[in-house]
Amino acid sequence: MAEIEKITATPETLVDTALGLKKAGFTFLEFMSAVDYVPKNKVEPGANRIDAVYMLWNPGTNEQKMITVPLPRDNPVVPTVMPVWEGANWHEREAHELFGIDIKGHPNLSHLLLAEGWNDTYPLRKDFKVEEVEIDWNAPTSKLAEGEPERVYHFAVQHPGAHGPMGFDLLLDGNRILDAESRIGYVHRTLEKLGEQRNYYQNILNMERGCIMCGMPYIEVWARAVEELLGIEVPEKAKYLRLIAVELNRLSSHLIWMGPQQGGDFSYMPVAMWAMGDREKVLDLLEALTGGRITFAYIRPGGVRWDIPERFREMAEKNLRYLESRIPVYEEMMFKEPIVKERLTGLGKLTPQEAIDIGASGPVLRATGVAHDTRKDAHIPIYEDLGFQIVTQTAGDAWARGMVRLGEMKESIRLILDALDRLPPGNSEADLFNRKAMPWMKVPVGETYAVTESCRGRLGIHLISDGTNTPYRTKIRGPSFSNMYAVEHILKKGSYLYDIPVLIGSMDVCPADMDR
Amino acid sequence: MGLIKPLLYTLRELFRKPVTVKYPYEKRDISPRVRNIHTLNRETCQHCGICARMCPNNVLKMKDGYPTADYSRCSFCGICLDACPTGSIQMIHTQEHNIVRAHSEDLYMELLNPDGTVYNPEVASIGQDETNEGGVF
Amino acid sequence: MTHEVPEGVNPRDIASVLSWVKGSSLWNLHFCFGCCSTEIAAAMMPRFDIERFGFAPADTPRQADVLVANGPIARKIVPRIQRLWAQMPDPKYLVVIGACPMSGGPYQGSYNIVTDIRDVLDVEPAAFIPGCPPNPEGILEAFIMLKNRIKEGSYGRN
Amino acid sequence: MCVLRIWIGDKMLADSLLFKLFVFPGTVFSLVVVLFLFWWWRKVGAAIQSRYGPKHVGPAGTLQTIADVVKLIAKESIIPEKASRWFWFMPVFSFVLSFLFLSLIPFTDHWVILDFDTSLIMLFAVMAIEPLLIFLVGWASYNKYGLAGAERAGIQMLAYEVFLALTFVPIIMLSHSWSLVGIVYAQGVSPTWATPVAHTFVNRGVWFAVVQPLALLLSVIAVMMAMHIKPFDIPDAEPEVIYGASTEYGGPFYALQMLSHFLMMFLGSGLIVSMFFGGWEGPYLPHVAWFVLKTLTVGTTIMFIQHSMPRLRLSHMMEIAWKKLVPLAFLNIFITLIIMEVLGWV
Repeated sequence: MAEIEKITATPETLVDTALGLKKAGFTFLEFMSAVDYVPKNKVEPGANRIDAVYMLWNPGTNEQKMITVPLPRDNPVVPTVMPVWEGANWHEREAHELFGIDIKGHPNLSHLLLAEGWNDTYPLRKDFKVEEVEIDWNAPTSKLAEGEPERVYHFAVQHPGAHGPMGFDLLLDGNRILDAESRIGYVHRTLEKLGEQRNYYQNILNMERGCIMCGMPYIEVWARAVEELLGIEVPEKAKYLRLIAVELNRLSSHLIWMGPQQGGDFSYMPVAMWAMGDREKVLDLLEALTGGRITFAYIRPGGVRWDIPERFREMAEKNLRYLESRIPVYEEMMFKEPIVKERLTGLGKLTPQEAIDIGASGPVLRATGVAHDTRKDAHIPIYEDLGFQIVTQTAGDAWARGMVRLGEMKESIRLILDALDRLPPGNSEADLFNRKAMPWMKVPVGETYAVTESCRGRLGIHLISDGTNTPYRTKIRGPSFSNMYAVEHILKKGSYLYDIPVLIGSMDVCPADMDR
Repeated sequence: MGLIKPLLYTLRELFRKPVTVKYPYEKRDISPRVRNIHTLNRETCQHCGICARMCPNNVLKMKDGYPTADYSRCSFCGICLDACPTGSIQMIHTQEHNIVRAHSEDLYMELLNPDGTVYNPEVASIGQDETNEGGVF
Repeated sequence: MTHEVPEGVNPRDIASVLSWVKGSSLWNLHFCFGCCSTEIAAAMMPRFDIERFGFAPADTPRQADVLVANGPIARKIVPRIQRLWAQMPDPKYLVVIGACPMSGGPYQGSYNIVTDIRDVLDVEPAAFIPGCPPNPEGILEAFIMLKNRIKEGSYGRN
Repeated sequence: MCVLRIWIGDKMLADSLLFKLFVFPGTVFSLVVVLFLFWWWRKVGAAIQSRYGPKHVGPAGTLQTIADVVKLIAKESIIPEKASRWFWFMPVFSFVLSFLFLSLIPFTDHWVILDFDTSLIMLFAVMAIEPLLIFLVGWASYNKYGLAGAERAGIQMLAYEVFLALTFVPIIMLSHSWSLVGIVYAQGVSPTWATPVAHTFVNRGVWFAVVQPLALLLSVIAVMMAMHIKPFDIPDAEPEVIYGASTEYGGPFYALQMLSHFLMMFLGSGLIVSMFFGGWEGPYLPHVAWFVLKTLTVGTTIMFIQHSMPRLRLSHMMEIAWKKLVPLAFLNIFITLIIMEVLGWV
């Protein structure tokens, strides 16, 4: 991967530049964030500014462009780009609270990831000190709850239908939703800051915990970003093993989605339980390959940790063929069952235009008929060799999203078995440098953006290295962040209380992935 | 018809044997790659402390020249294994080594011997049953 | 013999019966805030099925007996944990699963993580099970340890 | 005025009202049945989900539900500060009400606590009060989700109440009786007791399950709706309104609600058995045993459906009830009328 193409703008020209780029085909805003350069930094010594960063993607040509807006550190102000890309909303709120960038014209700049009463300290700035943080615990939970807290329904945190510690503050009229505001950030573990505190090798640990249900794509994209900066090529076999590991993890994640998440939304216990039971077959494979069930520490920069175990091929054949035979059962039980079908069809409809504007990706985007899968678009190794097919649906509703995931499961099973058949001989790790020196490796100054398709959508890591053994800045684009915004977008269009769990479930939002 | 077919599937399931592994009474096969507790070969250990420095969670601390582990912090990632220059530190899994403790102080312990027995500075090793002290079974 | 004979339970001694009963019917609060919650889900589901011992999920704190601390404690979630704990009726128990609630686990050193659940709740947990996340067998063992401690009377108010 | 007569035997204690109220089929027996049903419910669910369910507490887990109930009763009972002072009263009242339901179900024509000519009407009345009580339970708890669940219970009552009544009309037409005992007699079941109540009925000599399959289907649906059984457990849908009306209720209150829920489930099955499966009729075994066996079979079927179905959406449930089930119930009445006319069964 080459250098990222950068376009410099000023706060005054930002919106025009953005509009121009959008007309030129850069319709997808991956993230908006910032990089803090303090004078003693080693990337650009002496620089004293904050760069607001807008990462754009052209779905047509698969080009990547980045708008940087240099701002003074003491009073950074940029205008909002929400009129251009609606999905910029939450990214700008995040940049506001983490970097202290003031967004002019933004409708709601209350805290998103941090606690509601967090004072004016900006954690991702380089001169941030934890001791200065003070939190006002009596702050209202959301802007909605400011006026009449008695009227607000808190569909959040512990609510069994909220799929984890996240949710909404709702204004209801009977079962009809008048207004909704998301409450997220309950598992904000500050992976971006931790990434800057630990060295490249230690980061294997926390990068993998980016998503609780599919950590493997996270660590795969992290390893690839580091390798790009180091300029090393991993052996062919390692690429195959990475693919196997990632796709196994995708299977297990989609099975969780099928079972306790989407099935659990209707208390559809047979599906929920069977899916978790079948997931164990996948976890057995993952355990044999990596030694972990949820977190693996398997992929590391330079290759993978272990070669394939003995008799793995037979075990995979047996377990995955069984899983393949179960997929028609799930199709019958989930997607042809009239009650479920009635609940899913037409729910949370997104048009392709809306989905791209919001920045929704993954099965959510593909369900609207847009055939974009980063595995194919970004030429992730091996996928094209194995004849990877993008699964799409056209309806754009919850049912279509489910069918996309079901199709992806079939595709994953095929990919894993094909990859195992064609597994090349050789090393599973690059022997370009001393393996034992890896923990202390220094990475040359540079900047890269690596993307992959996690189970939930387009996952990217923007990595800036300053020549030491710790990254200068790691920005993670968690796909659930934008997908959750899509949920709020749909709820605001008018929805019902009983649709919320199904809607969150159909977006497959992972709170850990969202909060990072 | 769509309503009936799921009922047939569930009816079929009703007469099948559950997939449950009755855990404390029977145990499933666990892959040898599972990492559940550290072992340390004290003969080859060079007392360099690299494992302790490299550990992202500050689990390992050097005591009398050997690393000791505070399992309340451990993520079982195995970075210490990669960092060890001599390969003295390893992680194993046996069913008996599921660490469950009633008190957090008990989580701070010496690394096991390579054969999975408890390390004791005075005696070379004690019997297997002692490893379960504080555990359930 | 796979069913638990209520050992040490004397039918004439109400207290021993009660402690056996409390240990045999532990409902944990359905409250997920970390990776370990997926393993708790796995422990409830067919392969491990902790309902065999009477451990079941409860969806509201009013009906729950056990709070399972299963994830990193971000500052934003602290008041919610305290509130949920206060909403649970006595006797209530705390089980700590995974590295995060004991020490911050992989996130120690972060600006948003409280490193010890005991700073938040002021309760001594009944069982600690390290792991990131621990496997479902470990979670089951933690519950059985809690059960045994309640039976012995070495934990919790009876 | 209704003819309310209670039979009191001359000698046996078992014949006295007190025995019937407190031992069989009253409190003691129903508690045992409820505890068994709760355990059985969990076992059936677990079997469908390919796991064991309660297993290690007592032989095959049979002590599990006893442990659960005793634990719940032993727990602290929290009454929220802002809750109504009737907070504790509602679950107790709904538990007592389910015993009123119990007293109307004929285990045999001897083992029935209340028997009179129009007991079916009283039964409808009791079934109509139950959701109102759930509404009050939710209202008393001063919880937003409790109120949302209560609201849903009210909405659901609107959905099922009409076609529940319509479903039973053909049975009443066929049997010419408004009494449950009379309906059982009308299915060709011979009286086991010299009945002091002059039951009017026409003996058709056949179980109504055979002649009225559509009514059987509809009444099973209606009973499931009335008892809030999945797919109709919309008032206490966990992912949507937590536990609905009982969100704030824990400890002993929740134990009472749980018990009354399973008791109602048992009685609902009993109602279907009396209406369609010839009540206590059966060879070899005692009549009461037949009734309980049949009821448990119907109950197990309901449990099976409950465990293998997803939950309906609220609006979808209303749609099904009013656009499909009510017309079907009317259709059934007309078909029955025509058939009765043709066969000269009037």
